[in-house]
Amino acid sequence: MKRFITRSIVAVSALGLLVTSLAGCGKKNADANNCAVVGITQEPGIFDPHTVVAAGDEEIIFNVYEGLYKYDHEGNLNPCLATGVEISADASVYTFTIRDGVKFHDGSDLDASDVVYSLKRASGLLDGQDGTALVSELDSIRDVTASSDGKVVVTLESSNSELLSYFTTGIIPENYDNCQQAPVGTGPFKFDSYNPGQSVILKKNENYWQKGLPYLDSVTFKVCADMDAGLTELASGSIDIFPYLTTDRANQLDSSKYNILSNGSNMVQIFALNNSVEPLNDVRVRKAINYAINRKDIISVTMDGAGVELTTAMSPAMGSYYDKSLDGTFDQDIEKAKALLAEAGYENGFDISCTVPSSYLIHVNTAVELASELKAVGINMEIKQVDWATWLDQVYAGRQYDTTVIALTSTYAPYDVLGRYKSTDDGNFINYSNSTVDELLTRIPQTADVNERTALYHQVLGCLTEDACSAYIQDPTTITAVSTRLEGYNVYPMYVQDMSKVKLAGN
Amino acid sequence: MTRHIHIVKVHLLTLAFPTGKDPDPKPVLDDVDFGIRDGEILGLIGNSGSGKTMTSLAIAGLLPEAASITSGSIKFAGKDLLEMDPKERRAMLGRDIGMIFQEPSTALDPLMTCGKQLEEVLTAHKDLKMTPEERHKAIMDMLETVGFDNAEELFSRYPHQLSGGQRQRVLIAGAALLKPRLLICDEPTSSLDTVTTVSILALLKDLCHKLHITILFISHDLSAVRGFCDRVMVMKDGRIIDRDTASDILTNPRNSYTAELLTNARLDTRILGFEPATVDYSRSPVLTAKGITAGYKRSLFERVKKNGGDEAEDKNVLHDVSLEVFPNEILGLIGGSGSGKTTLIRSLLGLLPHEGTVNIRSSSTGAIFQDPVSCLNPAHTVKWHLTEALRASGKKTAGTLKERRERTYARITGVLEECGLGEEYLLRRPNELSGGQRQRVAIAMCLIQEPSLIIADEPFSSLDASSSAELLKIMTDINRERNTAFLLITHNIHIVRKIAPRVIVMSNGRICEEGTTAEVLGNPRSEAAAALLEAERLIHGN
Amino acid sequence: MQGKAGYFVGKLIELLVTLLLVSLLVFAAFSIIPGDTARVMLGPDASQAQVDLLRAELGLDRPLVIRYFSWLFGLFTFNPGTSYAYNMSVGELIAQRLPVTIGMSAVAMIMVILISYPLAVISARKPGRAGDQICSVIGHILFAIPPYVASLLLILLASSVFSLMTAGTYVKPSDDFAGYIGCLLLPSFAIALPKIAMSFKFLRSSIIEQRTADYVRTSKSHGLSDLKILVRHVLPNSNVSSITIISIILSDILGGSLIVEQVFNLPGLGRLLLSAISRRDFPLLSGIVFYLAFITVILYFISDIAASLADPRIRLK
Amino acid sequence: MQQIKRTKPKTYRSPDASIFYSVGIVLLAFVVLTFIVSLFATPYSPDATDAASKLLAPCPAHPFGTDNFGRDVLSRVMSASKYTIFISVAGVAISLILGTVSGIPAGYFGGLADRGIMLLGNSIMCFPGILLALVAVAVFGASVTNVIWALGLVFAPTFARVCRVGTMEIKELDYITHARVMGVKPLRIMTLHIFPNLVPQLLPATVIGLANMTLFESGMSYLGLGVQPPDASFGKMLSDAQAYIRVAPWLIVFPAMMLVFYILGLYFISEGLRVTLSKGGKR
Repeated sequence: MKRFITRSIVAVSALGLLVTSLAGCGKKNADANNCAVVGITQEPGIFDPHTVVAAGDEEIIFNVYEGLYKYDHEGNLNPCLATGVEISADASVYTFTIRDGVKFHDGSDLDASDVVYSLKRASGLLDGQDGTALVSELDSIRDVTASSDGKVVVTLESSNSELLSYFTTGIIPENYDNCQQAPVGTGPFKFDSYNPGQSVILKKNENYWQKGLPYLDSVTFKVCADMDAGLTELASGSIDIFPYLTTDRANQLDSSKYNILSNGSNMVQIFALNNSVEPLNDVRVRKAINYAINRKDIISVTMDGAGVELTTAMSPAMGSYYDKSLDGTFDQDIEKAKALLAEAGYENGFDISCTVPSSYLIHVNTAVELASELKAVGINMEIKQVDWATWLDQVYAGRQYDTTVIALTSTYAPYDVLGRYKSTDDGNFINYSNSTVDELLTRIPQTADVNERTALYHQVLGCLTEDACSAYIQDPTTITAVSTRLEGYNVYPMYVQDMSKVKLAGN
Repeated sequence: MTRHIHIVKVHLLTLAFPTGKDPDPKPVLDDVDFGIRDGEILGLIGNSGSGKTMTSLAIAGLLPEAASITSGSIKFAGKDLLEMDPKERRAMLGRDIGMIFQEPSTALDPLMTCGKQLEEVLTAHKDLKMTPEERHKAIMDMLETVGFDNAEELFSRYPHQLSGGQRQRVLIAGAALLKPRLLICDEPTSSLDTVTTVSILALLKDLCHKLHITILFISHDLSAVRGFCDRVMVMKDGRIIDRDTASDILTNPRNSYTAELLTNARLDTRILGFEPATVDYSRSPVLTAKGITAGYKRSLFERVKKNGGDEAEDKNVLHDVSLEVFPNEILGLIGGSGSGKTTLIRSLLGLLPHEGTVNIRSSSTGAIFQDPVSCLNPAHTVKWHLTEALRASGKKTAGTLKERRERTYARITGVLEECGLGEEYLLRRPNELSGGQRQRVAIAMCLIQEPSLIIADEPFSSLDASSSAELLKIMTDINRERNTAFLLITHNIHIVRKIAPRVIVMSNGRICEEGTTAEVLGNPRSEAAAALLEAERLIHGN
Repeated sequence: MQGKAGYFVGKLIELLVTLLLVSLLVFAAFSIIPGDTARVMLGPDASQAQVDLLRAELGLDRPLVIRYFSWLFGLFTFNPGTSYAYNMSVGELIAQRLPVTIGMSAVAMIMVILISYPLAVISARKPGRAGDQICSVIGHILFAIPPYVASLLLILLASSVFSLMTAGTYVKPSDDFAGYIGCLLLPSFAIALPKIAMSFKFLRSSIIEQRTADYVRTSKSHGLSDLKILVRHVLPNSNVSSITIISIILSDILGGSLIVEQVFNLPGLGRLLLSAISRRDFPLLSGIVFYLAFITVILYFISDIAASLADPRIRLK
Repeated sequence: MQQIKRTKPKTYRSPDASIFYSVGIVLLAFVVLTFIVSLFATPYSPDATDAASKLLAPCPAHPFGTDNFGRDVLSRVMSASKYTIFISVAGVAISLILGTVSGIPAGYFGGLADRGIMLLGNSIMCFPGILLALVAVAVFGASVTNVIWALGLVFAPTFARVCRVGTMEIKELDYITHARVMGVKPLRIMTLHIFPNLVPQLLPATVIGLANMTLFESGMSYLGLGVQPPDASFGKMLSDAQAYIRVAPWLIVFPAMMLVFYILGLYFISEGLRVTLSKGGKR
């Protein structure tokens, strides 16, 4: 019995410990002074600014590396490490003036040779590289040289008026090749440490060229398994900033502790229709699908209304490149959808499948709502969840699917958004093929005049809509919860977290 | 302290198991009234359910929680036990009242050495205030008293390393350690073989005389009390219906129930009429076994584990055994436990790998085993068993399905009747049959295969006398009418004497004596045979 | 002594073969499921050329069989390989996550024992009484609640009722050991709940069964008190029969921790495992699976040994 | 002269099997009835979304409320019972078949075959179920079938163990020896002589298996590997509902209630079976 009594005592004291330590738990991160914790849902992995492709990596290193130009949170492309650029009339030579007084994290000064090295590395022109550009968009660079007056001259293979937005590529010190392990840039924060699966910690860059910035001493990017895990962490106060929430989840948060920011994400959520499979190869069927769906309901169900309806391949956040005249083309019209289906010979509907990546709840939910809506016109859609790797392999790279739901991300470059609709593009996973569009997309980079280019973009968008190449659904609003203890956080319409202007509230 | 003639006085004791549904059930003990005299051995006899165990538990104070004593009193040395504080009563256990039970195999904690368990008897009674050395000495003395030469070694042994008889001795040592005035023995010998039974009874008697311990001896077998008890009481349905001195009851029962118990106990009176077939020893034998040597083959794993264990394991091994069974013959095979009888049977039946040759003339050999509980498959009906046996014999008959079915049915009912069971048993399952009936079905299963030889391994050992008698009758009938030979393994010498013309005695894995029954049992040459006969004589008084 | 050694060697060989078989199964599974490591690492926006470059860099262009054998070879030289996705040694990655998984399992196991054992003893002393019945029914209900639902309810309860915050706060044991245990308590409790029910049920019936054993009657007749019989005979005997169930519970807990850490957002092996699967990181995945299998097999191994130590019959049977 | 003395009045006996059965059957009947009704009709279509009426609290029109798609939770619970029951029953059937087919010969023949089968079983038990589910998805395609196969495979070793141990005990009994002496072939011994006697041990294991499968399936759903949307199982509904635990608790309450009823019902019945069988064994 003695043993039993001992055990009971241990049990009781363990319970006591439970309560006391639970009380202790909550305090841990809240009093961290002049630091911020950002929740991220994608595991970072690559810190080399030139090999980085995954959006999840970019959102962190945005604070570490800087390019010659840099976007701000309103989508404006501003000079950064360059003070300006001169573009030749045929848009084949770019000449950058380099900013003075910029120091790398390792203490060295930025000069033209660093820029030349970085750009060459990114475009695959260094000795020992096989010519494949690390940043594929910079493939068209023929040479990078430093001029005698400290300027950097970039010569292109052919004229390309759309290239400036890719000079946001990070600049690293000359001959530095260890960016993956020890990133060195010029950004407001220095790379400190990376715990795989847990966190990335950045420290303040004391010598940042923009005086007074940044405010915070350190920033921790903490990996959360998914949105709901992040939500729980938010609720428990262990993270300060968490982007990519949905409205209904954001609404569960205590409004005295968190400000909810929302902003267009410049993403394009697409109900992708594989243009090369029966019966989706019939434009009437694709149009019927476009008419059958109710984008407003989908946004209501998946984002709790926080999204912008899309009828075409571009978000209205793209400003003038976006063609407003296409708005409302595909407002829900069940009768029209049925008529189109009947015309195509499918008056009794048909069966298709929708392969969605299970890790993205919003896409899975969209598919569920789509399936329910399509049933009304007789289309039976079966949902197949696959994991992300399978999706990439089978759907994106293999193009073995009927339909899928995914969001296409992009920078502010309109060519980025529309380039994939070229029939030969790697990213053309919907197998769209239209010779007019191909031709237009070849012409655009050679066109120097902005207005002319805009017109051409509008033409492309028109073709895409005319062909109903897929069903575009929404530009989901990015909803970010920011602790009320912080201020100055700006939501970018891109997949980045700019921490440089964030500071403690009241300071 | 005043001496009481009666050390225990049970006065009009009534005991029942009331439940929520039935608050006033039929009593299990009904006005039981008796006394145990100081220094005597009192036998308490009755069939299972007669209330003899409840009586003993009531005296010891170990009744199940659901039991409720509704009236009466129990006095021990003048003190009313039922008035006592439970703590006080518990203190009496082990010190004033000792108890031993039926099943020695499970009565010791398997995780504790014998010595530790004996020591607990001493440590449980805190007022003894013995030093560890004193305790050790007391235990050693008692172990020697109960007949262990190697007391030191036994002290550190675990129960599973001991034989049944040794365990019972350890238990007796535990019960007698504090020299209690009363020792309650609840069927202490019923799971032991005759030779061991005799020695245990001798030990108990010895304790009674040497240590002046009064014994309440409980048994279902009247013959076991012969020459052991001073007085005997017979219980039935919770009442004591007869009481007398042992010799009077055994020789001259006054009560009809007692008389019936007595007849049951004496199997021999019933089997007198059973005549086995005459045997022609010139015919070629149905079974010839030559030079059988066998042991339990162990896997590498077990062998590895066994290293460093005890060597006694190698006992169950056969050494060069040869035997023949002739047609029509009932061959008796006797031997003490561990003599290798069962190993021999398993080798003969081809169930064990062995050296030597076994030659069985007929294709089918029937077998009946000891345990009536597991001899039939509990999942199936009698009919299924017989059909399965018929099917396994491989004897196919022609005809349509219906004809064959009818023929099968006829054969099944035929053999069943031969074994004394009617058609109504066909659809019963084993748990609806008594032990004797199950053994009969097992025989029927053999018969349906029309074997020339049936090997019966201790078929009577778990049956009561009347069932055994019926089974024997069936066996002799089969032997006569079907000319089926039997190889009958048993430890019951009575049966062998009555029905087997020839007998083989086994000991330590060898055949130590072989010959006609009259010769071997009349004038045993081997030690083993002599020991068996002596034990038999002591218990059954032949 | 030689016998014991042989026994261990036999068990050890069995263990190794099991582990080999497990790694082979993982390998087979990997060759079946679609997905390209390099593509997952680079995301959809990478060009095929970039993907091919990375594939060559990681050695993914070699046939799977060769990759498996080189991995296996590495294992024999105590080098479990380098993770593709994290570009770190697998051993290091696992070591980082171990404190969570092992700690959570250990705390959960302690909870199971500390809670179920006394309850079972109390329940079994008076089987059928109201207290026992209530315990049994609650046990059954606990059994019926999936651990992740329990986790959610616990989080909700902790945050709303007691206004304690727990989820996601992970403290390294090297920083603050009490804090480390503290942040593991709630998730451990969520895993432990159904196992408490299971172990309670088993222990209770085992104790009840042992209490009716013949040797208990013998001990009673020797004058031992109920308590002494319980402590010296009944509990040791029911412990022996519980060893197997305890090892099963332990491996269940290990498995359960993989899901629960997801809900509580703790950096344990489960998330690493999921991430290894979703990133098609073969060295990492096989490393983790191998490791978990190793622990499981070792657990069974230890329970075998423990059983043979606790029960003298097993040694000689 | 003597007062009537009662030693500890006690009226309790170990609970009757019938109590377990009646509680178990009532609970299970509730779930099964829901399932049967759902085969013919549900108040609403369980998959029909309605953005206008999402996340409604329980009300007369939607007694169990609606979910984030505006789907009727009652209808979904009803149709979920179908998948839950189907998956658990089919999964148990598969593991039962695999378990007996491997476990009985392993126990009966022993030796190398036994070693091999047990080794494979242990390996499967060490193998992460999630990975197995992924493989099943890859091999069989995303459907309920793959869930069932994965579950069947994951749980087969448990049954194999029960069968193996049971067979090892039974094969030593006289009636099996007798059958061998009679010349019955091993296959027949295993199927007709041994298997029926394993049923008492397999029954409770099967019932517990049903419950465990339900739990495991919900765990798989939680990781997106179980039932595919828009179909639902109790487990999937629970995992979907967790995001709304603060705003729409009814999403978690009703499926959880059904799940608990189902599992509790199964447990009570298995408990009843255990009592019945253990009594039958003693007779």
